[in-house]
Amino acid sequence: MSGLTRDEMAKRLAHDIPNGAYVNLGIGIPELVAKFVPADREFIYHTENGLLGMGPAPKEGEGDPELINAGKRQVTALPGAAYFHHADSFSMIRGGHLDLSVLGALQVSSGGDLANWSTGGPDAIPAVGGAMDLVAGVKSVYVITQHCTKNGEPKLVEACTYPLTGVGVVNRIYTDLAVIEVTSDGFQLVELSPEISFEYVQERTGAPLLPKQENAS
Amino acid sequence: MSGLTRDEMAKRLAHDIPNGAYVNLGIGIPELVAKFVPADREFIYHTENGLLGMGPAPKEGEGDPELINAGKRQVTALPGAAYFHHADSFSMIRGGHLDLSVLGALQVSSGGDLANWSTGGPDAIPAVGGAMDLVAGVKSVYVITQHCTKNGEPKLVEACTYPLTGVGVVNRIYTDLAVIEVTSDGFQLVELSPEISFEYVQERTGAPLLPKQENAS
Amino acid sequence: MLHKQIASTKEAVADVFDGATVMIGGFGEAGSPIELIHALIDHGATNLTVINNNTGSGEVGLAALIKAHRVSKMICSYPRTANSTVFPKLYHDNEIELELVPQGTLAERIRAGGSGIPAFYTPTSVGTPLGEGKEVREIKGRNYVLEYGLTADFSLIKARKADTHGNLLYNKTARNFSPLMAMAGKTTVAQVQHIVQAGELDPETIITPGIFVQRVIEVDEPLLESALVAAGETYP
Amino acid sequence: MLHKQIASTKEAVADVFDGATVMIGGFGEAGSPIELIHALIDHGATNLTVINNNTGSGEVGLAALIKAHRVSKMICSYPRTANSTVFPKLYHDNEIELELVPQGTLAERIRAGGSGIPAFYTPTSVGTPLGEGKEVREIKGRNYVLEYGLTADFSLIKARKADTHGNLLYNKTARNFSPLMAMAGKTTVAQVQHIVQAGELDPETIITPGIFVQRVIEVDEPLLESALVAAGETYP
Repeated sequence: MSGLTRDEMAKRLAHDIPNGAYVNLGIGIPELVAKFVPADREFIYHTENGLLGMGPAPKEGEGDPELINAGKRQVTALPGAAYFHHADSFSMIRGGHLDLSVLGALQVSSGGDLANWSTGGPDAIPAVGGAMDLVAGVKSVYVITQHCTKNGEPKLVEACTYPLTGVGVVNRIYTDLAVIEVTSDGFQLVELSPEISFEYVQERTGAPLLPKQENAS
Repeated sequence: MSGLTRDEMAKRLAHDIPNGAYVNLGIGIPELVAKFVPADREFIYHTENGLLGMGPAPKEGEGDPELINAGKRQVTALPGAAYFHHADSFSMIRGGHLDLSVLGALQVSSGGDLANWSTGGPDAIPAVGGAMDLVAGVKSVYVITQHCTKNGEPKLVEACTYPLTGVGVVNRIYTDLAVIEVTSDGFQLVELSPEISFEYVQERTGAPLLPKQENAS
Repeated sequence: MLHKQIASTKEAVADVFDGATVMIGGFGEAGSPIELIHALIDHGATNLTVINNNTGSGEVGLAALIKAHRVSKMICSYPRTANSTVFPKLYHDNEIELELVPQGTLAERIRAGGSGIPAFYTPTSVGTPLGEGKEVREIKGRNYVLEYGLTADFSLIKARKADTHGNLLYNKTARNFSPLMAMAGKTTVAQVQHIVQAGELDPETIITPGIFVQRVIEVDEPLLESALVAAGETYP
Repeated sequence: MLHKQIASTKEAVADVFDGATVMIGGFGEAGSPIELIHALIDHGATNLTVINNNTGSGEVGLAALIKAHRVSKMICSYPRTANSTVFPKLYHDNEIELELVPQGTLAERIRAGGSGIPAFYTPTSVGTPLGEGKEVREIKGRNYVLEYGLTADFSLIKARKADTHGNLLYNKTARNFSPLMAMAGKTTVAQVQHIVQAGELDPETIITPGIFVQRVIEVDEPLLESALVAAGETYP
């Protein structure tokens, strides 16, 4: 039982984004989502450093070091794009104008708390970027992450031990093992990855996992 | 003893504006100031409805009803002009970026309080526009007004009886009779209009008027 | 695949409900979306709270909406302008409520509402009747009043040009409150003179990014309020 | 008759004083006014508080300023980027202070400072370590933290084009914080690739109106931070 690859996780998440959505993709696995726009849908990608209508990386030699994404990698601007300054960009975020924020995670609690910016270690240089603004303002927050750490520790927990990014902000979690909704009752299974059992996921989850609702789509 | 005409008052005020100043002119007598830019100086006029670099009224038939000033009269845009929205416009005002606001007055107190937006009468429709923002934010506030009302009542008073626009905000007052500075000691004469005596001005002023300082320029 | 273009002004305002808060762009006639306002009159929604810098002039556009008794409350900075007779009459007759807000505070409250900022402090109105009853706070030795963000169920605005993504360009000082209202409206409807394909506008020059605009409707030759007023026109 | 054009980067930063607060535009290298920063290093002002989204990379530009021990405090959102080694070392050695601010709060605090708004409430950071010690207020059932505006003695920014009135246009995502910093700086210095005469820029497209800019200096072929870092360059 190996679960989904990172690309498969990204594709699964992209499947749940409605047509016309305005989406901000965090750095790392979230960036992969842009590779999997379902047929007949168009998503508008926002990057918090001042661009709506972000496109893929430029061809070799055609990039502009002043056209970058939040991860400071070169990107392109699609037809219909707009540039703006940082205050306007975060007005979009904080003001609830973006439909979806896709973020990575260190930990997610069953109450939807997210920890994704610092391990809190004494030697760590704290760096938060725009993550706290995204979770505070965007209509939906989807986390995409490996179900467990490299050491096999669960990332989905009762309560986060790392410093929080936001309280009660995560709506859904897409992992290699499952899609899980954060409900008022805690983690609820939406879908298991192929060949993955409920028990297998529960064993690797640090809080109770509610079974899939029979009537849920 | 007739004192200055409105045009002469405006010209006198314009004489005190430094080169390169960013200036907002209120509606009425303040608008006349734009006619009297001293030689070798350039003022940049701001109108709070979204234009820096405002020029004079357009020639007959050449105006655009969507290029207007705060008084809703057609104007022009000079070379170097910029358009912006209302929040940016009032960031300029509130943020202390404008050098001078020239306003009319119903009353000015010896402490620099200004009343210029409402007589407070029960039948009056209250209307404030941008006056409260201008006096709260602009570096210097000059009032240009007739020294007395049409009924001969003083407009320069101990304490305003009309609703205030701002508290302790007026720096200088230009009237038909005199130029008066508002100091921590109250009204101080800067200059008498030709053929006008100190006593004549004091009689028409509702608070003590300090004589001109000998060393003042 | 973005479907922001609406076929008619009627359709563009069809879901405005009784009791809605509606921001209407414009400073006087400059930027006033007169065709959308007339469609709103035809539509019939009533008990509206309207946010605009003024209260209209003559008996067309915003003044006609007020005259039709559709507006229970106005939030504005300057309800008294040339040829403004409709609002003063209803105000004196206690048939319409007025919340008077300094112009810069009005602009900032709208921007705050659209930016997820629920409240802010400002020096404007401190010590005046418009600051009365408001929380005052001293910060670094100066007093400020607390003001709250404004949002709207609908924002009706006018622009010069849109693309199919809803990106907007304005005309001169007709820009005024509209980019802010676009941010603060849950549903923002823009009437524009021209709609072009996405990609035809320079992304460096966009004033309102399309994310703030839900509907665009082409009105290629918009009526001019001052011309209608001068001609003694009324609406409907 | 406006004299905003300065002849040299040296002259442009000549009055930056010890202990000054300096905002520096840019998001990573995009929009970083590297020539102005190098002039500031040459100038020698020290004990600076610097506001920038990051802390520079390699040993040029902002990182070089930090390495030269001219910065006593950084206010930023993300002090940890690729090739960023100078800041971490000084931070671990307790030789530089860090005020970590969420990126959107940082942007809004700078805009507020430039707009005469001394403080505002925001939902960002509520319940997190970065909200600790801050005043929390419930507004309409949700909690917000109080944040204060930021201003600077000097803002050093980079733009694509200026006119002689100081109106600025930017390049793509190099715009980022610079229009806000221009508003918040008591003295704003813009290095630009081209200066044109007033009237040559379309007034509809100006991003930073000239009132926010006190000095412009032409640097027609600015250095590229990433290229310098890749080449192992250091400054001075």
